[in-house]
Parts: sequence; structure tokens; C-alpha cells
Amino acid sequence: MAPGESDTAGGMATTDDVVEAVVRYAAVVSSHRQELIDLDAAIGDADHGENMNRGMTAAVQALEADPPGSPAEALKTVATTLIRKVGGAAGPLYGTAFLRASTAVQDRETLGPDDVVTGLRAALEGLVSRGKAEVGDKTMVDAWSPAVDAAAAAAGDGVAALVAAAADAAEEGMRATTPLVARKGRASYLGERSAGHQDPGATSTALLLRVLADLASERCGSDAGTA
Amino acid sequence: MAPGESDTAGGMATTDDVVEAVVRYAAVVSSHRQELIDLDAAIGDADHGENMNRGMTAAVQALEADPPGSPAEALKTVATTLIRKVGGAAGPLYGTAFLRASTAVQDRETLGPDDVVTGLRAALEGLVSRGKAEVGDKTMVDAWSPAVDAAAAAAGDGVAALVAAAADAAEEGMRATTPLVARKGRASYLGERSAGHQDPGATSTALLLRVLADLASERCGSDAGTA
Amino acid sequence: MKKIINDPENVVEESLRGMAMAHADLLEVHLDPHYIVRAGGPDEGKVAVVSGGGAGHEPLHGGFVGYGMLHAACPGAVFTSPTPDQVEAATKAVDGGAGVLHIVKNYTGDVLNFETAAELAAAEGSQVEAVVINDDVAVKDSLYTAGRRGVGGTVLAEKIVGAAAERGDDLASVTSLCERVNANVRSMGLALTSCTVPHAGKPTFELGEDEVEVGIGIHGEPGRERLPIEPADALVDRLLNPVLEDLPFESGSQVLLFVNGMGGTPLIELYLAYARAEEVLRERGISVQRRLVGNYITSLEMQGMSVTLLRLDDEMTELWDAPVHTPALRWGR
Amino acid sequence: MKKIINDPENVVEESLRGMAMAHADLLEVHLDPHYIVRAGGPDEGKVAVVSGGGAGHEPLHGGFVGYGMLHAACPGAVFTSPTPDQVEAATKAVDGGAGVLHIVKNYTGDVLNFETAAELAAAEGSQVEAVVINDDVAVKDSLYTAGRRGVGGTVLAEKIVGAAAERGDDLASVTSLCERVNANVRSMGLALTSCTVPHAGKPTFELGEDEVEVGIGIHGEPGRERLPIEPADALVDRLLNPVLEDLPFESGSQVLLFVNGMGGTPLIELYLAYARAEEVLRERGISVQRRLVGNYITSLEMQGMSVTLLRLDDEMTELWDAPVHTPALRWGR
Ligand SMILES: Nc1ncnc2c1ncn2[C@@H]1O[C@H](COP(=O)(O)OP(=O)(O)O)[C@@H](O)[C@H]1O
Ligand SMILES: Nc1ncnc2c1ncn2[C@@H]1O[C@H](COP(=O)(O)OP(=O)(O)O)[C@@H](O)[C@H]1O
Ligand SMILES: [Mg+2]
Ligand SMILES: [Mg+2]
Ligand SMILES: [Mg+2]
Ligand SMILES: [Mg+2]
Repeated sequence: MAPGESDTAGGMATTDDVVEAVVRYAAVVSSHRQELIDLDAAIGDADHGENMNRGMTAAVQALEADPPGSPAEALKTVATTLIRKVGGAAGPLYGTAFLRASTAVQDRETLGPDDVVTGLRAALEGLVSRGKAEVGDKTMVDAWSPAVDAAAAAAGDGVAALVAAAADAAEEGMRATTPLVARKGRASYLGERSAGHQDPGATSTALLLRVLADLASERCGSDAGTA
Repeated sequence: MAPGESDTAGGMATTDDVVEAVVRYAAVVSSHRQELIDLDAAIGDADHGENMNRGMTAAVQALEADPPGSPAEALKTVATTLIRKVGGAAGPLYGTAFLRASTAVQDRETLGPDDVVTGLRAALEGLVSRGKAEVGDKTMVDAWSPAVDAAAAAAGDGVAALVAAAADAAEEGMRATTPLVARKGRASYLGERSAGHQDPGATSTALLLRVLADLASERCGSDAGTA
Repeated sequence: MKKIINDPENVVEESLRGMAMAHADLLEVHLDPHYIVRAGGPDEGKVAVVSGGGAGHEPLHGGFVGYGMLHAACPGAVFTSPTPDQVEAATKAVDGGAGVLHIVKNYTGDVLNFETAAELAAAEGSQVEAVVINDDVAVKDSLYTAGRRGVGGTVLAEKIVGAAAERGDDLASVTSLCERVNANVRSMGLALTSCTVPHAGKPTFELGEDEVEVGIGIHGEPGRERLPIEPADALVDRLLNPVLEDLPFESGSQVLLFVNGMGGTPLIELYLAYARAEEVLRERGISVQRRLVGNYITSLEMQGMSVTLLRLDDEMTELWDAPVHTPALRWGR
Repeated sequence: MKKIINDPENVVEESLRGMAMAHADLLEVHLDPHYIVRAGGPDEGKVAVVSGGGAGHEPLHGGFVGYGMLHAACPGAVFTSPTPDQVEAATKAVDGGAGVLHIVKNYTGDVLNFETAAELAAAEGSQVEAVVINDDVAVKDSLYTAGRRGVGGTVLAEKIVGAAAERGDDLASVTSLCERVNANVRSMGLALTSCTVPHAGKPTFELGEDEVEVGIGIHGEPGRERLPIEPADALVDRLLNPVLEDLPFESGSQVLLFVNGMGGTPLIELYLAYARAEEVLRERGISVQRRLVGNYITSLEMQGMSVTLLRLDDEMTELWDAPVHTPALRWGR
């Protein structure tokens, strides 16, 4: 397959698809910057939107400066940028997630449904290994974890369907963080007062998975379920 | 005349009258404290009401602690208290005014119309010698100066009439400070922006003279003009 | 938002440039990535002490770089922990061959980023230890949570540990001293107003004219509870009592009492609060041996204060008294 | 009004008690009347330097009492000049037989009360001189007005003159040095927010969310003009240009640059402003020899800053560098 050509229609994500997803996610983060800041202001320190925006802008620049040769390379560039240039909790956590995803799909030229599931699961495992959060702690894990489960369950339905399922599950997980009392991250300092607010990191996770779902559905047209 | 007995009805102010005037002025300052603070906030540093209140409260205490034997002694106790215990511009300025008034009537057992005029004039001169302000500089001199002129012009009509005239003139002088651009005191730092605000010191001066006028008119009944 | 800034993007960098100019005799300020080291290169043969964290807490940490205190500080974006790149660069710049101690405040981001930096620096041959400061009693400590925050105790740890490094203690001793300081220090803070993060553009929280947030951290995080404002003495007691109970501090204890302003509270109020705090300690038979009053670990323009109590031993006292020469703390030279 | 205070009546006294406790090694604080002197009694044979003014400007003046700077400070009520009783008591307490210099900020109340105190002290045998500091270029100077206010230059005068007294200069020299400092120093300030005088209970002025007051003093007096807020660089230029033009400061001048916070402005902003100020001076060929950045002469919790420029000569520089040991300024010992 010639570089630049997309094979998502066939249910496989190319390097360019990954790059496109990163570019779109950067745009989404930028337009949700203030919302993420406001969510973080309520139970944290009002910087999550800024951190993610700074990180994703840098990631896009890094991908442009040094175009990746494989999905894994693209993911690794994003990972390294987030880890080394963002700071805060989100930088190393998202960074590790991307890094583990990259490692998990290291030898693939394009990503099929199983690769995507493997990548998502590796991302979650990386996140948990760094942050030690469990489901219910009111963190991004609450969005990632159901997303991975849903993706795995829908793996047989192709990339577009599985990421659509993952996005739905992530959004549900995101919403489910609202009543929780935080046990990890900055919101945990508020104790009971953290309840009643949606977690910013779970929100940025749900946004990420929705970008993947939208992109995959565009690329696949309506045959998402049949790839 | 026995101590405690008042001779104002005959147009003469006794020691007790002076003490009573001080006590009443202290009460008036206390009830106008916030107003004087607000006036000073607009073109100064928001403490004139507090300064005057602190000073007059202390003056009343000093008079109670060591009852004066003459009008001059009463005035001197007020002067010393204001000078030594108040600080700010108002402390030394009012203090000097009271001190010069005391010296001017040093040998009098009671104060007749001419004594009162002499005392008021000495007060004004003291004020000017310390503060170097002229009429039109937007200071308490703008209330004191017309008051002294009015008092002198009405000296032949008795104490009650002359202090009534002085009080009216002081109030007019006070109101006339509003359009002025300040050239002395803290308000001068504002330059043109000081215009449009009434001077706090001129206001506390008008209040003082009104206390004297009210007290004298009470003591003289309606024969103010004929004493 | 009203601040003396040009562009929210550049606040940290432009402020660092000012520090560089104002303290050219003491500091070398690097802008790519951001870190501050002592002028004059690494101290050969001495342990280097490095700290860092989000910007917005000035003078922490950059103001504590200099003789007898920190060797390097890494300021992140406002309230955002620094990146591993910054910490790694700073660590390598000050490593004099005797190892480097990272003093890290306990926040998820700080801990993760310093961890990564330590790995990177170790891979290049630096010997790195880290101590995580977690002195904030407003936060319930538990194995299942992020644990206590690092707040005012950090300033005291940096001074005392910096003095030990200065006199030539080895990395193991400096590290264990830092752990000892952390084990003996407790803090708690409150806010009268929120701060405004420059890139957020509005106050992080809104407080009513009669409310205080008690148990706040140093990032404008809301506190544990919002209460009606009380007289200063009662506010001080609200901070001091949980601090006293926690360690606990007991009659006969020798302590350093640190009353810290959150950035927007003037000294006249801090001294007033200090008087109450020392009085309470005297009543309890606790002996205040050393004192610090001022704005040392702040939250931008937040009005508020924190109280920190450190149980001293002779060595800590001696190291506290040792000469220090930094932009924000200086004595003995 | 939100402050860490108990009762507006007692703010100054309670804060002084805190200073007494926090700096028992350095200061003796008297409460009836209020004045602060160095611990250890008068310096026999040395000129004593005394200053004072309303409270609310902390650390000015009490924070500058100590070796190499002031011998005594007299804090009045908040923003109210001290009484002659205070100044007289302080003057007598520190007179070591070589005379006393009063450093007075040019406000009607301060000048009058210090004058009276000087007369009282002279009547009891003290030799007293006074220098009135009037460095604020925001105020038009004229024979017919109260003249310029004393602001930031006061801090520099107290340090430099205090060092001259410490080295044993006689009263005439110390006085003329103080006049020289005053003749060579200029300042201007601005506010982003008003302060609230405790007994007034509400802000002295109201500023819109997009407004600054330019040309303010240090008592919450409104400034010369109210302007829309601008980027920090433009604000700094607004303060620096009138200062530069006034003396004038010229290419080749050697200066001390002092960027002062009004009490509620955090260091991160002051350093940012400092960077611009030093840059402008560099561009004009003015050589910044010495620097001071921080909250040294404040207006309670006001947010804002002032810029002070002092044209240095060799003697002033040497005296600036001389050791000083006070609660708020310390170096060299
Ligand atoms: N231990 C953790 N594990 C997983 N996610 C976490 C953890 N701690 C924090 N987070 C996530 O990070 C988000 C906050 O990120 P951000 O605001 O960028 O960093 P910081 O908390 O350092 O300011 C939280 O909303 C939460 O979802
Ligand atoms: N030079 C002066 N001569 C006469 N009155 C003055 C002079 N300077 C100030 N005042 C008066 O003092 C008043 C302010 O007093 P106050 O607020 O108590 O003192 P301060 O200005 O020190 O805060 C002004 O309103 C003005 O009337
Ligand atoms: Mg955050
Ligand atoms: Mg006033
Ligand atoms: Mg953060
Ligand atoms: Mg005043």
C-alpha cells in the first residue's frame, strides 16, 4: 500500500489514520480546553485543559517534524512528547498509555480490530501501572476501563464498531465518575466534596475515544459492523 | 459662680459649657464616623472619621480623668490629647487649633462673645501656621476661615448668635470645597480628580461649629440675639 | 482576571527572565527547558539537592536556589509539575559526583515526572534518590488514596537538607535526614480568596464575602470545608489543632513554627496570626525554638495562610541556623 | 472585608505582638506607646536613625529595625501617621548621645507629628535632625501644594543611611547623605485593586475588572488616572518613563532598580515586571548596579506595584552593600 493511502475502509487503521486521529484529537482538545479547565477547577487545579492542549499541540508538531513510518512510531512520538513535554499528572499518564500502546503494536504496519483492542488494553495497563488507580477512584481509568472491555467484546465486529462501542462505554464511564468520591489524583484532597463533579481526565479520555470512533466511522462508511 | 452652674444664658460660656461641647462633639463625630471615613476614602485614605473618633473619645476621657478648672484648661486638655494621641494630619491640626484657642483665652473664667471670637480666630491662625493652607486649598481652613469672619461680624449679637453665624458659614465653606481642586493634604495627590468631592476636614469642622451653635442656642433659649 | 502579565502563555518564562536579571550573582536560569541552578557550576564532591514543581508558588522553589539550600529548581507551567526533561537536565547540570537528592512534593504529577526524570538521569550515570514530602494534615492519608500533599514542610526540608549537603554529608545521610524532616513536619492551610490561574482566566473557586476555605492546598484546589469566616485567633486554632494532634506534638517538644502567607495576604496579618499560634504553643508547653513568618510557598495571589510545625532535634536546629544565601532566604553570609 | 484579624481596633497592636515574638532576638517592641527598637539598648556614640508612619505598609518600617538600618520605628494606626508621643519615646530610647535622624515620608500628618516630636525630644536634650522623603513623581511638586509623597525611596534611604550611622558617621553627615539619597531617587506606583482599611471595612476605591489606577500612593489614595489595564510591559513603561524623565536618569547613570509589590501581588508578577524594567534601562544605556524585588513598602492587601530608581554613587553603593540584619532585609551577617 502506498504511503498516504487509507485502508480503514477495510477495517485496518494505517499510520496516516493514527496521525489523523492525533491531529483531530488535538483539535477537539483545543475546542474543549476551557471545559476541561472548568472541570478541573471544580475539583483540581484548573489546568487539565491547558495541559492536554499544550501536550497535543506539541504531539502534532512532533509528528509533522518527523513523520512516522508505522502506527507504533506515531504512537511513540505522541507518547514521548506527552511524557517529556507536558508535566502534571496527565502528561506521564497519557504518555505511558500511548507508549504501551505503541509497544503492543510495534510490528504492525496497519492495525486490525485485534491490534486496536490490544493497543487499548496495553494503554490501560500502562495507565494503571503508573497511576495505581482502580475503577471507581474517579480518574481517567473509569473511562478507559469500560472502553477496553467494550472494545474487546466488539472486536469481532471490526475496527469501526469496536471503537464506537469503546467510545460509548467511555462516555458512560465518564458520566459515572460524577457521583464518586475521588481516591486518586488531586480531587482526592477534597474528600466528600469531590462528589457531584465529573472527572476531567475521564472526560478527556471519552473525547479521545469519540475521535477514534468518528474517524473510523467516516472511513468505513456504513459497513462499520461488517468489515 | 459655683462649679457646674451655667452662665451661657447670660451670653457667657463656662468651663462646663466647654466640656459639654467637647462631649457633644465627640458624640457627633462618633455618629458621623462612617460618613467622614467615606469622604476621606474618596480623596484621601479613609481614616478621618476614625482619627477624629479616636481623638475625641480620648479627649473626653482626659477631661473626665482630670476635670479642668477653666475654659482654657479644658481646651488645653483637648489640644494635648489631639496632638499627642491621634496622629495623622487631623491630630496636630485640630490640636494646634485647640491649643491656640486655649492660649488666647488663658485668663478668662467664662467666655463672652469677644473671647469666643478671639478663641476661634486664634484656632484658625494656629491651623494655618501649622498647615500652611489658604482658603481655596480644599481643607478644613475653607470651613474655619468663613466661620471666623462670620463670628467676628456677629460678635455684637452675643455668643449664641455669633456661633450660629459661624456654623452657617462653616457649612457653606464646607459645601464650597466640593468643586475645588485640592492643593494641600492628601487630596492634593489626586490633582484634578479631587474636584467633585467634599473635604472631610471641612466637614468635621462644620460639625464642630454646629455643635457649638446648638449648645449655645439651647442655653440661651430664644434670646440669642439679645444677650 | 487582573494580573501584571503580558500573555498567559509566557508568564513563567518572563518571570524567570526577571529572576535571572535580578539575581545574576546567585543564579543561572535556563530557558530551554526551564530550570534554575546556582551560578558557578556543580559542587564537586557534594550531594546536590534538586526540587521543583508547578510555578505559581514563588519564591518556592527558584527563590531557594543558592548556597546552603537548593542546587537546582525546576518550575513547571503554573500549577503543573515540571516535565522529566526539565528535571533530568537540572539533575545532570548540578551532579557533582556525589549523587543528587530530589525533594518532591506529593502530587501525582510531581511524583510521576520526577520518577521518570530520575530513571533517565540514572540511565546516564547519575545516582539519584528522592524523598516525597507529604505534610498536609488536611488530607486524609491512606494506602488507597493519593495521600497527603506536600506543602509548607517543603520549605523547611529544603533549608535543612540543603545545609547538610553543603557541609558535605553523603547521599544516604542527606536522604535520611530529609525523610526525618518529613516525618516530623505537619502543615495545614486556609484561603480567604481563590487564586486565578493565568491560562484559566478566572478564579479557580468562588468564595462568598463571609466564607473561608479550610484545608486548601497550594494550587487553588478547594479545601476540605467551606466555613463562615471567624476571627484570626479562631482561624489559627483551626489550622494549629489538627497539626498538633497529628504527630502529635507534646509538651516539651522543641519546634520551628512557620506561618506562611498564600501570596496575597500582607505581613501585618501574618504577624497577627503568628502571635496567636505561638501563644497557643506556649500554653501547651511546646517550646518554639525557631520561627519563619512570610510568603514562602504561595498560590499566586491567593489570600490565606498556612501553619507548619516542625519538631526539631539538635541537628535540624543546627542545620536551620547554618548560613544560607538564596534570593528568598538569607542569613549568616 | 475579609482579613485575618480579630478586631479592627487591635490589628496594629496584635501584629506588633507577633513581631515581638517572631523576632525577639532582634527587636524590642513597646506597646504603650507603640514603637519598635533594636534589642539591646541604644548604640552609644552612634547616630540613631528613626522612622515611622502609618501601619499597613509592612515590612516598612518595623521590619527594617536592626543592625545596619533603623534604630527605631513608630507605627501609627493603619495609614495614620504616628503621634508625637510615639516618636518622642522612640527617639529618647535610641539616642546614644550622637544625635537622632528622623526619616519622614512627606505627608502632612507625618511631617507635623514628627516635627512636634522633634521639638519635644529637643526640649529634653536630644539633638534631632529630620529629612523628608518625597520621591513620588506621580504627584506634581509645587510650593503651593503638599508636594510629593514619600514612597519606595524611603526603603532605600533607610538602608543606606542606616549603614552610614552604623559605621559611625556623625549626625550632619548622616543627614546630608539622606538628603542626597532623596535627591537622587524617584518612584511611581499603580494599583490593580484597592486595599481595605480595617476600620473602614470596605475597599477605599472600587476598580473595574479592566481598570488600573496609575499614580497611586501607599495609603489606598486613588491615583492620578484610571486607565484600562494593559500588558505588564506597558504598565511598567507607564511607571518607568515618568521616573526616568524626572531626575533625569541618563545613559551612563549607575542605578539601583527597585520593583516593589503593594502587598497582594505575588512574586511571579514582580519578577516579570522587573525583567521589563531592567530591559528598558539597558536599552537606554543605564547601568543597573543593584536590585531589589519584593513586597517592601505595601498598602495592606492591595495588588499593584511601584518602580523606584536610585542614582547611585560609590558611597551609596558601598553603604547599600554593607551588612544589614533586620526582619525584612538581611545580608552580610
Ligand atoms: N493516579 C491516577 N491514575 C489515573 N488517572 C489519574 C491519576 N491521578 C490523576 N489522574 C487523572 O488526571 C486528571 C488530572 O490531570 P491534570 O489536571 O492534567 O494533572 P494535575 O492533577 O497534575 O493538575 C484527573 O482528572 C484524573 O483523571
Ligand atoms: N495643610 C493642611 N492645612 C489644613 N488642613 C489640612 C491640611 N492637610 C490636610 N488637612 C485637612 O485634614 C483632613 C484629613 O485629615 P485626616 O484624614 O485625619 O489625616 P490624613 O490626611 O493624615 O489621613 C483633610 O480633609 C483636610 O481638611
Ligand atoms: Mg489539574
Ligand atoms: Mg485621612
Ligand atoms: Mg496541575
Ligand atoms: Mg491618614
